[in-house]
Amino acid sequence: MAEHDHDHDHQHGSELSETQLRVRALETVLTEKGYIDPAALDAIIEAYETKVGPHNGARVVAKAWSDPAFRRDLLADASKAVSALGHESRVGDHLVAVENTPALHNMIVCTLCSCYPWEVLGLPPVWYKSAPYRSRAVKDPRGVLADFGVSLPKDTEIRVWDSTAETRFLVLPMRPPGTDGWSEERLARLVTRDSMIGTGLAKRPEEVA
Amino acid sequence: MAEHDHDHDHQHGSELSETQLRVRALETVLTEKGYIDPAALDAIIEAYETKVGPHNGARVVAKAWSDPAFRRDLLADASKAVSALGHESRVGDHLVAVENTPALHNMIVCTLCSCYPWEVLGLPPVWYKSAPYRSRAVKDPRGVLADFGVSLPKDTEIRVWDSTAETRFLVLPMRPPGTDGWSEERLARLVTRDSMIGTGLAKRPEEVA
Amino acid sequence: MDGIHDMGGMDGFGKVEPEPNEPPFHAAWEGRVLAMQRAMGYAGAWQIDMSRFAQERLPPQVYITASYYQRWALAMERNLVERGYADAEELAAGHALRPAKPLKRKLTTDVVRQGMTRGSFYRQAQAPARFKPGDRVRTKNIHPPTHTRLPRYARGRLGVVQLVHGCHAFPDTVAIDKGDNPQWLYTVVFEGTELWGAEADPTLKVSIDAFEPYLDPA
Amino acid sequence: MDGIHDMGGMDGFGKVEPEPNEPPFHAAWEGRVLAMQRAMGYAGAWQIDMSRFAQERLPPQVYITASYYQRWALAMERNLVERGYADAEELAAGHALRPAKPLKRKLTTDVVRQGMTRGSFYRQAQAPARFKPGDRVRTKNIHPPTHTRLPRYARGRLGVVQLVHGCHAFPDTVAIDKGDNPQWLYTVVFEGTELWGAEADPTLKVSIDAFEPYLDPA
Repeated sequence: MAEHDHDHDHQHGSELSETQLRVRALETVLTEKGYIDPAALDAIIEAYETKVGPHNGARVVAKAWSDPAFRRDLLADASKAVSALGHESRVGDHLVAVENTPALHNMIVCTLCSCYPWEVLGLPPVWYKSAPYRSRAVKDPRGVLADFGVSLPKDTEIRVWDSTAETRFLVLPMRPPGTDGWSEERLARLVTRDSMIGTGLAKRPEEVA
Repeated sequence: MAEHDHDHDHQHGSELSETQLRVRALETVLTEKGYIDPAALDAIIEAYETKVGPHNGARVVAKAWSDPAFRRDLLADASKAVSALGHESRVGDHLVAVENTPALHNMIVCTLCSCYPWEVLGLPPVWYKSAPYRSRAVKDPRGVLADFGVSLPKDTEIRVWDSTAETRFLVLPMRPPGTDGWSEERLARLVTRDSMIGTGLAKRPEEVA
Repeated sequence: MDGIHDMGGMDGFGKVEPEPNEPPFHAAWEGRVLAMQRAMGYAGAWQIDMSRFAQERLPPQVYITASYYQRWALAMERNLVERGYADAEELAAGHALRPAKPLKRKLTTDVVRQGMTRGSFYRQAQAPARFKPGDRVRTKNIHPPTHTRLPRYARGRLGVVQLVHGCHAFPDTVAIDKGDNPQWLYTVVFEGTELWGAEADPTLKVSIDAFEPYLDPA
Repeated sequence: MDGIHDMGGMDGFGKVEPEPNEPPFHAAWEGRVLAMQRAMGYAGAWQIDMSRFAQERLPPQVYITASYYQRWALAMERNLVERGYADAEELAAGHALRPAKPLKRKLTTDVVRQGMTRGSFYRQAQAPARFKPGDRVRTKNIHPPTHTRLPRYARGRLGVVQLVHGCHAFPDTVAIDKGDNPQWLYTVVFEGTELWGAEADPTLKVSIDAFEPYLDPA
């Protein structure tokens, strides 16, 4: 009856070995049935561990910061613009990029499950999938931002996009000042995962040395 | 991760000994602080185990079935009418009696916690306090009735009273046919707790032999 | 607050399961919890809405996996600590380690034996009632982060006043130590279809008891 | 269904806790679950909304205490059993005990290495779009007992169409094996005060992606 014993999201002890056994049983059944090939599972896991991650999105953002025509294309049709870049993990049909400005801050959530733009950001972090984020983002986004140490001007409009369909959203954060003339590669190092979800801002130049 | 391991309402094993220890610690602290007298706790428990129960409400219902003037008074001001009976556990100011008819069936719930007319019905049963009842009664009362084996005519109006304040509701069930001339004492044996909550009907004469 | 306690209309909890010949308590500690709660209420340690609010603030995972009396016990611990009647160290030790905070009275066996009457929630009206039976009202769409007795499923809904229950202490302020703030209380009836949409059971009507600040004329 | 999964606006879950340098997976089994889900989707065993609906039907106590990948695993077991790809006995035994049910294809390493593209949800429109950007709409107050993507907090609310995303497979029917039933999809924007009442953050706007059957003109 302890109040705080129930947060399994961060619990990796004995219960997980039960889960581990159960998942192993599941995989064995599916393999023996001929539904899946364990080697293909390995390849998927490898892709998410090594290829598909926020660096993909960061590259898109850095290009949008550097190339006005690409920025325009991205905001007009992100699926098309990003596909044209020839990404590792191809994006599907339903990517939408939304742009932060001094007057408007965008934040992405999926209250009903945990929809996330995997193709450009990789796997969602645990907090994105957690009940605190899913429940609060649409009601108290400034409180959520405070949990990330981010404080925005009182009069900035906060726009929360609840991903309730198959559309996926990518936030185009504001380009930090003091980055004139930077290459796309260098700019990409300023682009954090959280800045593309809207729970953070792009790094300042001094933060990346 | 078993799907059905989490229903603690019906779990009375080892976890309860932890709770038992914790509750004992609580009582010791409150007693040592001088806030409570354990003997008074014993007396409260004794009262709920022996004196205050649905037989109190059954007596009220049986009287309303037998005595038209009392029925009128009860429906006009249940607090006053029941207090005048000189009950074991006195009723407070906020009791309301609602009458079932062939056209209207009343059901009582408290969706926000588990408010219940303790003075006339005793302690609420576990199901009344359970999430299934609290969640479904206001939306699918006929489905709830089905769980109790009760089926009402398709055109009966179902009125669910959600006890969201300190008002407490007592359902006056319909008097079963075939009970003409019965004494109040005999009638009271037909009045079940559930019939006064609205999840049941009064018993038929043949059910009490 | 829009907590897990506000479960009216939620799907997925399964069937209602009555227990034949259910005993008053399923374990001795349940009775102790109930009786302690009664005794502390009699002593004036806190009011019922403070106890409800303490339950509502339990982590949702705890709220829906704990039993009813477990929730009461957890809420009591919270109120004891938050209101300075005991501290976490004492609860962990199972002994008083510090002087008591004075309470206005103490429940005795004699008082219990005389029959405990439920307290009255009537309060002196500060203004005439704004609504009368038959009036059409719309509940407000409010989402206070604190205790309220207007359930989510009945917010922003059109209903009709059926009963006027007099003027009562207002749970929304009582629960946060802002006083009785007396308010008129009404039974307001809604069509099932107003609450649950066109597919709802057409024979269903649901009422809540709504304090006047929850209501707008409609 | 009005399940615990529909948690937008619920209070009480506490702070968001980012984990510095979070790894892709916290245990090897998480990756296996993710990959199995992908492989079974590729094989055509079920569609994503069937998987979501299976999660939503988990007991609420399980839903909010299980981790994300635990929920996926539990939902996968449900879909396997309900759709006849495996039975409970096989899952318990950890071995196939009966012949397989045919699937349309099997995910191979080569396919993965070529880069898996996310499937398209565009479908042929059955009618012209009813709304255009700038149109005022009111979401319906619907409470289907089955899967829907209209969250509770955004039902019966006044909003404005911002984007038209084309015509998409309709999750409400897909999830219950009633087909794609293509519907126009819109981003609809609401003022925070429309959703959360007068006390809401005045700088807040929230949008959902709403299928046409969720919307009425306003």
